[in-house]
Amino acid sequence: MLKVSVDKINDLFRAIAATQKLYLPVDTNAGAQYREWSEGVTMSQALNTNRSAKDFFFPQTENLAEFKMEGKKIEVKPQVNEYEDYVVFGVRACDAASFAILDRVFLSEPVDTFYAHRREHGTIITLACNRPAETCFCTTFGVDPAVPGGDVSAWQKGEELYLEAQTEKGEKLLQAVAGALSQAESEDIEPVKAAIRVMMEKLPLAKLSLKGIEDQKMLDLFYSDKWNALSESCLGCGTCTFVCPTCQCYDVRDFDTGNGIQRFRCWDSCMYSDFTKMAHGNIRNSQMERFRQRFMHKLVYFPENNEGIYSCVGCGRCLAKCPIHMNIVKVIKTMGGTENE
Amino acid sequence: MQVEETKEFKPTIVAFCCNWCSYAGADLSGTNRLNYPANVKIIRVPCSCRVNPMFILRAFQRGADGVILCGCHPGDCHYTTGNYYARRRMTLLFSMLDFLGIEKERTRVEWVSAAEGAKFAATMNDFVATITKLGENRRLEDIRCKKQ
Amino acid sequence: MQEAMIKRAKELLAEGTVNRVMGWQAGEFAYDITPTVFSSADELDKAFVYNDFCSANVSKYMIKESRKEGKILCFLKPCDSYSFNQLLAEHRIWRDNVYIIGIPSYGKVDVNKVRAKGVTGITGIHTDGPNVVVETIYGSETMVKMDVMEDRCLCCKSKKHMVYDELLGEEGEVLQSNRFEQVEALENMTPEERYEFWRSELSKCIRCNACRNVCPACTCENCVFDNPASGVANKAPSSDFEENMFHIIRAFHVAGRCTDCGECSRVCPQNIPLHLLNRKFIKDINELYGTYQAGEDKDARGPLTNFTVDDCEPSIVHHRRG
Amino acid sequence: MSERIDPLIPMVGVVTDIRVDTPDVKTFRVEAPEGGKVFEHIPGQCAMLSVPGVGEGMFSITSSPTQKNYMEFSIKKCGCVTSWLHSMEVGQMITIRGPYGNGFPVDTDFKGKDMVFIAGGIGLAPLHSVINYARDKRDQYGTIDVVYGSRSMDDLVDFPEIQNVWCKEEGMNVHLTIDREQEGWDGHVGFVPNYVKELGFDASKTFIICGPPIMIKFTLAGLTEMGIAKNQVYTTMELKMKCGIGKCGRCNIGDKYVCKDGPVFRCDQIDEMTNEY
Repeated sequence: MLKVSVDKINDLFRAIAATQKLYLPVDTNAGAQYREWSEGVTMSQALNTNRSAKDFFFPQTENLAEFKMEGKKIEVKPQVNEYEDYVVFGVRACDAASFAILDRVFLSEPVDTFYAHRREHGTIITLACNRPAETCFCTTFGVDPAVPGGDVSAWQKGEELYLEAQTEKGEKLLQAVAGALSQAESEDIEPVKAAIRVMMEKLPLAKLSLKGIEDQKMLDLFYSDKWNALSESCLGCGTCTFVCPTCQCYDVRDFDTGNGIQRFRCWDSCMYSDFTKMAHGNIRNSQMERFRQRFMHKLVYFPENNEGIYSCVGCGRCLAKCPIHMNIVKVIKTMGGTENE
Repeated sequence: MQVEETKEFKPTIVAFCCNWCSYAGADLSGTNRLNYPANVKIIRVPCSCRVNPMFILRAFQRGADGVILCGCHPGDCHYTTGNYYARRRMTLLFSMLDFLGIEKERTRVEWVSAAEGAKFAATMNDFVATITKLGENRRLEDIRCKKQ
Repeated sequence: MQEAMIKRAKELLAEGTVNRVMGWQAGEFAYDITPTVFSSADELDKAFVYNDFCSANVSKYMIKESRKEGKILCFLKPCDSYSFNQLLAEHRIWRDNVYIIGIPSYGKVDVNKVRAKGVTGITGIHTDGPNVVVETIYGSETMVKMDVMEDRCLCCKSKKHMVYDELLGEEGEVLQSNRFEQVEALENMTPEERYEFWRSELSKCIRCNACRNVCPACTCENCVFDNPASGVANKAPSSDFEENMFHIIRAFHVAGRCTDCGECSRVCPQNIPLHLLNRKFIKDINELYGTYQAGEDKDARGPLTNFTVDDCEPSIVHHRRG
Repeated sequence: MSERIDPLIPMVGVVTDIRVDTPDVKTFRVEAPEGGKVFEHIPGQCAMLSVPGVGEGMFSITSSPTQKNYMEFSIKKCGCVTSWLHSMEVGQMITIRGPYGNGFPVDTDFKGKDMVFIAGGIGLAPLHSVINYARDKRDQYGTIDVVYGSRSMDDLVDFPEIQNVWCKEEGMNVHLTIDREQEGWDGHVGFVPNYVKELGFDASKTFIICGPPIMIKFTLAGLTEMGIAKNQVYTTMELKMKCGIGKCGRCNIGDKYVCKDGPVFRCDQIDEMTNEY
């Protein structure tokens, strides 16, 4: 366990930024957003960033290849990216948990090389949540905000920031910046952890349980008539999908630049009407079907294929951002039959 | 040794011309052997009001440095009132582009009749000169469409 | 007001005037309210709310709902009634299938502004006269309502209903608002400053389409940006240009029809002040073609589907300001 | 073969032969630019073909893996990509990646079985590969029955091959049908599901169905009536796909991804799936 005084935190940032890029949450007029650190940049005190940290590994758009067309010939030029090491500071436990979920998709065979490279080059420093918000329900998914994970975990206690490496990568990083840190005892942060757990108990969603969902069969949930009322006022926008740390559906598209064809991939949303539209029809024609797909995927299909792990980490972004305030918590409660609790 | 770039900037101009007046005007300027720069690309449209704001933006995306819309003089529209609507639309669009900080000189509307070959050539020469002075379109370009 | 609304809704349901009620449903917390269709007195008792967080404009739902069997009761705030009237003008709503009750709005509270004051862990909020009292797991706080009101309500254009079958509460007046102040401020900047401003704002866009999908003026069956045949379909802003194009075209397409309800800015997850684009068009239309308020008169001709022979030339843009 | 970098990066294939099968179906032969197949596959698997700038689409590989020199795709003109493919000339390059999907269990469940293939219209395409595979390894499989129907005589895909090769082959029975009477047609007339019932197959056989959803539905019902267990019936599915590798998230039917867990499903599995297909 190492520590640094909060008023000297810039020394730590400086030491990290000396060798690689450092990103941390910064207050902007669009809430907290990850920005590159440079002298004078101060870290946001917000609980979480507006957009999730998935952008670091899975950017909203990225080029895959370029095609040069000449007569009947096609030349394929795969996109070659130069990847640099970087550090992300201040990732919360929920977002850190989301990386494991994204890994299951992108790092399973066949490996998505773009994602894999970005993942390898990034070192994640997490930060425990001293002041959780009412929208938090990460504990429902087994995330412990007092033990935030990542390559290095950090805790703030009064005017001190405590850091502890969790992985080899984290160990290496802390060794490299050892000059900015001093030794500390693991017991020092126990009160912080205890305090966080007390706060988590007090949250309005602390008792949210998935039992009601787990007890039902996939097909019963799928054919439930409750979906109609839940999805009734859904706008069919992609807000929930795009702010979600675990949503990873993408589209592959071509753009004619005039000098060739650029093939890129971009985030897509199952809430969009053209998500499954084919030349001869669409299998999910109504917003209800699309809405159902999103939540069935997170709460049923994904766990079915991944040893019971849900594709939600309880970060609460969709609760805060949905234009009509329909969200996964309401779905869990309604589908699980606990809407009045 | 470094060779100094002396390449002169030649803007790409897209001119949307209505079929009944301005396109004929362009034709006339040609038959009268009046010169206007070759970098003006004319796109013939049935009426000036056929031009959707999207056309203007797409022209910029695809490399235009200036876009000009030419139609019949107000009151002379082949379809009676088309250019009156175009006039309102373009006014509002140009104002919006200006609001977004895009140089307002890059867009223009001119009324050119079939008999005004000279006006067509003069307008184009003037517009090309303005854009040449203004330089390359940077604020409304699509970086992907730039030639490497 | 909430009690009066529930009472009246139940009466209308009981006497068979309507078979459904469009309203707002309470959520998990005090502020996360969902527009919902209620179909029984029980449901109304259980979850119907009307308070300072019912900010969603429900008029767009009437396109879909008015096409269903039977009549629906719809509560409209003054600014929603403008949107509703505009949709009537565009023949998008079947008026005969909607029973409208006009309700007052005293300005909606923006929970993001509450959060911006450092308040978190909100378990309850209620308005107490000019103040807002927030209960949190960390204690309770009182703040001045004006400080946490939605921006659009701070420059409210009208408290008057444009269309209704009956009114609950007192009818308000069209107000003198200062809603063009921000647009003017931008107009007074240099083009470079404006360009920087909009680039920094629009580059935040994640193309979630919330602005488009919530907009009561965006009612195309198939949006040009979703249609692969249009040549401009795109799902993500892949370049600065596409960010600009989406918002310019969207604002243009609703120009002259936008009632300035402000939903686009309210729902934007990235806090882009999208309403400024619409207000710019409204301001220009007012200045160049005479004052026009969309949604005011459903029989009026929209400024973009109208003209006079003496309209100004587009070159006026070159001579004005800057 | 060029080196693969990311699974989403395609390779180039050359169209070396185009055969017009029906008014709206063409069969394209695809080879690597240096000759030979672009990749190996098993019957029932698919490949992602694309025309850069137009789009990418998943197509089943029609040729049998026993065909060593090339792959073939029978493609019906339907949307943007297929229309473009139909406008191609020989020598045109396209991009191709794959193979995707599970394919038919030709080396396990199908081994030594009597097989009945039931196809409608372009649904013959994915079955074509298995049929020819079984023909080429005749000793490993039992009898082969093919029930194939189409709207009209002109819409029968690969009619010359069916008539000249399949019909003449020993141990192979081909039953053709068309929807309506037509001049020059002396074969069976009627819909496929009814024809299957008329023919009446032994319940011990393995059935492989592909065709329009409505045909599959009625054929399945017919087979069940005939006392055939659902775990003896296989079908192959198609949904919108973008990645082909189970990541882009759109071709799922319940928890199963058609591109990865399918496209071949046994009919008892389908009963446990949601009805989004």
